Amino acid sequence: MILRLIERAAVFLVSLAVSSVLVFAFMAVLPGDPARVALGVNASDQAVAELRRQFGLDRPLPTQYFDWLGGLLHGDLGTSYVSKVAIGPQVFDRLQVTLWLVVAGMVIALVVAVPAGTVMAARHRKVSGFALSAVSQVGVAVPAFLAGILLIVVFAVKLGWLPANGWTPPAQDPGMFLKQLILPALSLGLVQGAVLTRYVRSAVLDVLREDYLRTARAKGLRPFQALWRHGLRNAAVPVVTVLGLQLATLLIGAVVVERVFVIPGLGSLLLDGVSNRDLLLVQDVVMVLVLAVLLVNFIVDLLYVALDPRLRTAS
Amino acid sequence: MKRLNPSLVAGGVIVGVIVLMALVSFVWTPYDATLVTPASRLLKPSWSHWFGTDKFGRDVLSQIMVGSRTTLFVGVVAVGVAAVIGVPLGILAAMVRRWSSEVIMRANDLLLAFPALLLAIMFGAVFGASTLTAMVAIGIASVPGFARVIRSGALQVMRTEYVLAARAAGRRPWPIAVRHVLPNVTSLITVQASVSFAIAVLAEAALSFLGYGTPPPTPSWGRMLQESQEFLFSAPRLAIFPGVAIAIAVLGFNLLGDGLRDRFDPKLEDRR
Amino acid sequence: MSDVLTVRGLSVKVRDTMLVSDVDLTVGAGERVGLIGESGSGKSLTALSVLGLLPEDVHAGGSVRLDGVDHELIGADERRMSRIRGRDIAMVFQEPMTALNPTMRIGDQVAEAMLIHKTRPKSAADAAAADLLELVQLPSETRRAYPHQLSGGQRQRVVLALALANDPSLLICDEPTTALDVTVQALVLDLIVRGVMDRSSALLFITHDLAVVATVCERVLVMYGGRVVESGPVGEVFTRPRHRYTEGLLAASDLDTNSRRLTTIPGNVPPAGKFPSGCVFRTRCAHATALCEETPEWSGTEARGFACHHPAGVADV
Amino acid sequence: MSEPTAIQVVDLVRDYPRPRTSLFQPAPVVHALRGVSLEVKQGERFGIVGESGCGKSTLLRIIAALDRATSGNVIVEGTDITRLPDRRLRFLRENLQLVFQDPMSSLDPRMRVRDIIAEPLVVQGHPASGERVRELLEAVGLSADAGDRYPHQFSGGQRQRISIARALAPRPRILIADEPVSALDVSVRAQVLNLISDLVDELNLTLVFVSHDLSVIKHVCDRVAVMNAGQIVETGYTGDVYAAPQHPYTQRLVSAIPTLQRALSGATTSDLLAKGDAP
Amino acid sequence: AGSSTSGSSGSSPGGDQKLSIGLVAEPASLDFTTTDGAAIPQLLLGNVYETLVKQDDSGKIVPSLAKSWTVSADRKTYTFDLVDTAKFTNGKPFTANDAVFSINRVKTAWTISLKAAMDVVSQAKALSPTQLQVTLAKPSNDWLFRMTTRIGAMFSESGVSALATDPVGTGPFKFSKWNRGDSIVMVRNDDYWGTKPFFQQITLKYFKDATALNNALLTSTINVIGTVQAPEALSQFTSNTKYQVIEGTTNGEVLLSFNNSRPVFKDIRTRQAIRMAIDHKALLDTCFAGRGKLIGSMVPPTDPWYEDLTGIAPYDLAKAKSLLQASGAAGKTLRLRLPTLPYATSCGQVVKSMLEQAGLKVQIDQLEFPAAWLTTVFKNADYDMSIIAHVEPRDLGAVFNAKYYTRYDDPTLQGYLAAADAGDEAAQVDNMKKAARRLSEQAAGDWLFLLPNLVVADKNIKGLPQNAITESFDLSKLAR
Ligand SMILES: Nc1ncnc2c1ncn2[C@@H]1O[C@H](COP(=O)(O)OP(=O)(O)OP(=O)(O)O)[C@@H](O)[C@H]1O
Ligand SMILES: Nc1ncnc2c1ncn2[C@@H]1O[C@H](COP(=O)(O)OP(=O)(O)OP(=O)(O)O)[C@@H](O)[C@H]1O
Ligand SMILES: [Mg+2]
Ligand SMILES: [Mg+2]
Ligand code: NI
Repeated sequence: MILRLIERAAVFLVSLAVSSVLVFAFMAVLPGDPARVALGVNASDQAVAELRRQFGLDRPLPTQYFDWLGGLLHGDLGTSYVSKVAIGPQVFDRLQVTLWLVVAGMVIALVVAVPAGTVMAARHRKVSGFALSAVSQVGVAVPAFLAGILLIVVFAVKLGWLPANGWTPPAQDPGMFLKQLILPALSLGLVQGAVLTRYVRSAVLDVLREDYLRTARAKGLRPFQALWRHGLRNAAVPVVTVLGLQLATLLIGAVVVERVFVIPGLGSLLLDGVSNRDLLLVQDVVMVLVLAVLLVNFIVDLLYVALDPRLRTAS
Repeated sequence: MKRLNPSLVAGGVIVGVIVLMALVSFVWTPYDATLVTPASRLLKPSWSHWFGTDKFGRDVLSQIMVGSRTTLFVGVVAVGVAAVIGVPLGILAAMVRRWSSEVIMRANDLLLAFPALLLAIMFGAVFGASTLTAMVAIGIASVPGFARVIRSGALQVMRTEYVLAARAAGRRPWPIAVRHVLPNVTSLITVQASVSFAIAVLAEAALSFLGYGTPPPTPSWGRMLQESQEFLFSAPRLAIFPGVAIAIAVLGFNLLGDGLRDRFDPKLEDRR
Repeated sequence: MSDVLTVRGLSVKVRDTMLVSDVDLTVGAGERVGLIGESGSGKSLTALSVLGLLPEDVHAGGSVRLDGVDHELIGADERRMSRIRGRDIAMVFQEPMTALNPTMRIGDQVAEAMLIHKTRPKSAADAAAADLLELVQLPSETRRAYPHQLSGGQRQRVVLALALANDPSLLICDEPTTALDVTVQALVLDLIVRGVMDRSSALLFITHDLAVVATVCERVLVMYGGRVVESGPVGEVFTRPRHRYTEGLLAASDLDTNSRRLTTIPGNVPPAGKFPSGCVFRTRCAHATALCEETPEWSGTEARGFACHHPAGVADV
Repeated sequence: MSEPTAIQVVDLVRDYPRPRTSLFQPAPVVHALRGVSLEVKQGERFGIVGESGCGKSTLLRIIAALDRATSGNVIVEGTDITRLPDRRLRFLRENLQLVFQDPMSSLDPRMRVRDIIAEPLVVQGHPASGERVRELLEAVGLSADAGDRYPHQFSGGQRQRISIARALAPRPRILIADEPVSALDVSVRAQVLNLISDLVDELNLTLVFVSHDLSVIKHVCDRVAVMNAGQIVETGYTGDVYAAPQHPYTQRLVSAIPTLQRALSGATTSDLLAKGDAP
Repeated sequence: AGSSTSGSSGSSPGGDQKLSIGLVAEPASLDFTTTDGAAIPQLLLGNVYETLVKQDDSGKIVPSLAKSWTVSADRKTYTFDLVDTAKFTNGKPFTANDAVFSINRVKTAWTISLKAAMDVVSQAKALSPTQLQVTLAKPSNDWLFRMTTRIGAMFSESGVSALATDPVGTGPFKFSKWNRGDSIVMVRNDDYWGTKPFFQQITLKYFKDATALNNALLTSTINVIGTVQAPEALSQFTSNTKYQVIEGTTNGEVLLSFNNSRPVFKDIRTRQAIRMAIDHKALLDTCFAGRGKLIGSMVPPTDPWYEDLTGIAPYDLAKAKSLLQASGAAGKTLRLRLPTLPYATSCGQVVKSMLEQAGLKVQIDQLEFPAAWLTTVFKNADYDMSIIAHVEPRDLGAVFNAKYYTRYDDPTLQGYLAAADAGDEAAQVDNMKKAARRLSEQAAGDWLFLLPNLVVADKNIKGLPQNAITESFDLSKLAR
């Protein structure tokens, strides 16, 4: 088990290293000169060259890469070419915002998906199961931003129950924070929940077909009891995988919802960075996203071990 | 003994209608989908314009019809890219030695760290926003899914006795991959393809919304939805038609995928 | 001697396909009854109908009564059935590798059988589980193990322990040793027989292996195409078979013939729903005549009888 | 006994690596074969019996050059194939063919029966005439139109016939059968065993027949090797081994086999357990 | 936002009242000396930084930090009398030395292209702490005008160390807090030398999405929409008595630019045909909901030399067709490379459709704005046509010259412009009129329309600007 841990950790670190090279290389080929964008329309060529020197863009690429990497390792994400402020704190702030959103969305998704998926699977031949299934199919088909727009129209503009957009940090005004969190979290959570429901359903269906569930019922457990005591933990393994992948896509997928609800998250920072050609910022944000995704994968790997004793003993 | 599978039928019908719509739009649409006619802007649905017109006076129905081409194009490119890279990769990973397979799958997993939208935005920035670049990006992001599914399918095939028999008959690895492995993972490919198709359609809509998707004046459901935003209160139908079209298309491909999966699922098949 | 299990006119259908028809079956207290037949003959469905665990879509009709239970088992609701399952009727399935929950410790799975029916208090259940595992000759560490750490034979013994936990009045075993090696099979069979004899439980033993059924059981029913074609004491049925199918089966399994060629039953077992009308065996029977297009009546008693128009053992030239 | 040797196996060892459990110790191995030696004469019917996991299939795979030995040698008709590269195995592919256990997974479900049977011919560059395929189908007792159908349209026994037809296609001299009847029903088992027997006689084949069922081996084979945990513990004429097993393992094996005769004469389950040794 | 009863700063006009304004483009930095774009001066000019002179609502140049000024007879020397009560927010008083420092710093430390307007200054010196003298190398009417824009902003010598994050000026507001990606908070400068603003705190919230901006006002998250981006959605406010809608003019000429260095555009008939093929009224109706003003040249109505020139190239499809036939451009494909801006995307589609009816083929490319568009169209002039609003004031001369992306090389035009810059006021007006007319007649580009100044606010907000003709969004006059 320790070995598995070490192996996973090694894979994690190597992936991280390779990603950093990929990200850096990608940024290096991005057209559009950050210096020119920063200087604007009709800046002179000397001024641009001067600024490139200031940013260190005139150095050979490997030097730039290792400087950047060295900074990252010390937690120094550098200074933005455009806004000239330190990138680290900004990324950290935005990441927090996105994490709130994603985690809240994920919680909603789970709260929706686990019971709904289970019922759908257990009753998949019954009308109730079929109806739920149809609802979830439609849910999967709705883009998150469309759900967001609809929620705004109904709950904010027409009913006036909740704010249409905006963001308040929880420390500043917890009440406002919650109010503003509800709609975006719902629009992420309901759509993701619908997707997750399908996976929960198929995982539970698989489990329902397992022999050990028949054994459990032969012992005298009723179908739902058997599912609860013997099925869910086994069904959790494939669901956790999907959850990990979803969390990863949500980190960036939230950008659309951030746009609809005017939330200053990591995704909008990335979009701004791209359009301002704030290359270093973009590079840092992408790296942070990749780190987050890899971290989630790593945690999912560890969760498997917790869930499935077969992975625990090597023999 | 094969029962009619409702998902498969519903999915097939929806997808069929979309394909038909796209084909018809090549030869006929009620109006020229890109012709701006200021005189007839923002008309309500009527006999002459079934779905009404948009702010440019363009016929919404015609745009939806032509837009279905974009939707199919999007899916075909994304799924094509994903399948062309992912399928051989998956089969390769199943056939090579253990450590090389490990390396392939790790590299594949690494790609998972770059979600579709992120790749699309980055590609859009490098190569300019266009449907093609966006979809190549979505396709690349769908490679890991394909490779994983195909690999596990191919591994199962490689363990079967008919592969052993083929080897005993003297077949070399590559012919085995082509003659035995590939045909036996086609069901997996179809299922994965229709699911990826749905994902690509959604991604195109999201990208169009962010301004990284299909550029004008090519009609696209995603962009129609985005353009309709300022009319959300004055002419909500402009959002409803493309919104519903996207949802139905995604639904269709998802249903098709589900139906195909049920049909090919060996666990369900054993009650012949 | 009272009958523990009484099955009358049992039929099993999936949609419009008849899978099992008109099965009568009784098992007396302490009696060991075998059910044999080739793959697809409906043995498992018969057993599952008794337990009420048929797969979705598959429905049973007829009557199943259990001694000490005042209601019909067919069509009883889940609540009532779950009280009977595991306490009055226990079952051991064919596939030991998948019959246990992979994420739960062995000891807990065995103890659970008692906790569900509250036949032991929680404090005593663990100790009882240990005793049961000892009974099936597993070392005491097994309690803390997970299923994947055990071999197939060991797992099947765990399943047996679990089935015996509440001293059921009827134990059903569905091909419990088909997946096991002969040496392991010998041990498991012995444990089953000793388990039911110690508890004077009735045993319904399903297998397709004639020799096994002859070793384990006192009485045997032969199934073919979803019907019981012959029944009687083991010694009688296997020495003087009356139904032509039983006869053919005995001949085909006799590997001790001196000639290289074995006697065979021509043709294949048809798939479910494709059996001929009338005598289900007539398409493969050398003695079949036009008469066989009518369903043969049961001849003899329930304890010893057969359903064939041209039975073996009488002048049949 | 002056028949030439068809297959000779000398001190064959096969270790499979397992995933590492510790960074500091070498990866553990499964010893699937621990020094197996045997000799099969031409025209002989040779049985190998042993319980699940004892290494029977591994041994067959190495003999058929579908797997590589860790050490030891396999000599088929005088040629040491142990270290021959794949492309030099053509003679082996033509002379030695296999029949597998699982009638479900041994035929490619996406191929027509005709193509399945013709596959060895096509691969080995023989003209795969419809004539030959029909001939083979007939030889295994299937009608000629069976060639147009797909494997799932056949029953287990029929599929096993197709498997046999495929194995016979290149006119091999050695037929290796890995538990060909274990998955079949008794009545069908008899048909397939008869077929194999007939074909071996007719075509003068050398047969290597693997089974976990000693009764089947006893019926089919002249000589038998008893395997246990990667080793051969006893070899001899089947009648002798069955009647008077020498090795304790063989003794246990023989006594554990339930038979009708013994049962009808009153044997109980406890008689199946060989006295005196714990499992 | 609402008034509170706590009277902590009761002496100030509006107590501690707060206001929230929704805007579109968030600045990337607070330093407009090195970062281009309209967002920073919109926020800071006039609010945090002040200039010596400024434009009033009608476009006239009026005193600000300079109480008065005189111009020498040769029109080369300007003498400014400065106010003596102004103070920077870092506590330093504003003196003529600061003015000299600020003017010289434009030439030395600024990097944005607009700094070129200061090149004409040959010397700036402090005659006394309250008197400043600036000497120009040649007479220039434009220079004084440019002093009302960002390059005229007055900095403190000791306040330029962190321009990007900590601006120091003499204005009525102080920069307080920046929640990046969301909003910027300004607070009243209670030491301001002039009339103190009403609001104690004004938050500028930035919305990338026009619909979100509207929703924010509808749900009272903000009180004012500074610039309406989705004119179609205005109806929901005009029909609601809770809101006021202000419609005025700006300096933003939406220009359909031609790359005049391309062979097809060398022929004046092609250019004229394009202008005539476009039905400007219909275009404005379709892509900007009819809001905005039709102009026939590069001059907004608020400039003194404005004339209605829309009659020079009236919509005439038949004539356009025949002109295109004559010039041989008919059937050719032109690349219309649009920046990813909502109005450009909208209008581009209309332009394409109209030009195709006249017999041209138009291929639309979208280029990400700003980065890709700036490089491709603006810097490399790799385009045939493009659409962008030129929002700088009095930018006729800057836009139409051979070095600019329009590649419009016209000595006659340059002659008019030079004369206008050097002459007296009357000569300036006269020559500028000639220049504007020349542009229109030569069809150097097509002016699709003038962006309107569209402001929506809660009914009770006062002091909102009718026209947006300066670079700044003046917060100091706002009141409730
Ligand atoms: N859920 C089901 N739906 C349709 N047919 C079924 C279903 N379950 C079983 N059958 C069919 O019913 C017939 C009897 O099945 P059953 O499992 O009782 O056979 P069996 O005698 O136990 O065979 P085996 O020896 O293979 O276990 C078979 O032909 C089988 O295909
Ligand atoms: N590719 C492999 N990798 C690792 N271990 C293997 C591999 N193939 C076989 N083994 C192991 O080698 C041992 C012998 O396997 P083999 O398949 O030869 O047994 P067998 O006698 O044919 O069993 P069965 O009767 O179940 O077919 C087993 O313990 C098996 O787990
Ligand atoms: Mg069964
Ligand atoms: Mg084997
Ligand atoms: Ni008969």
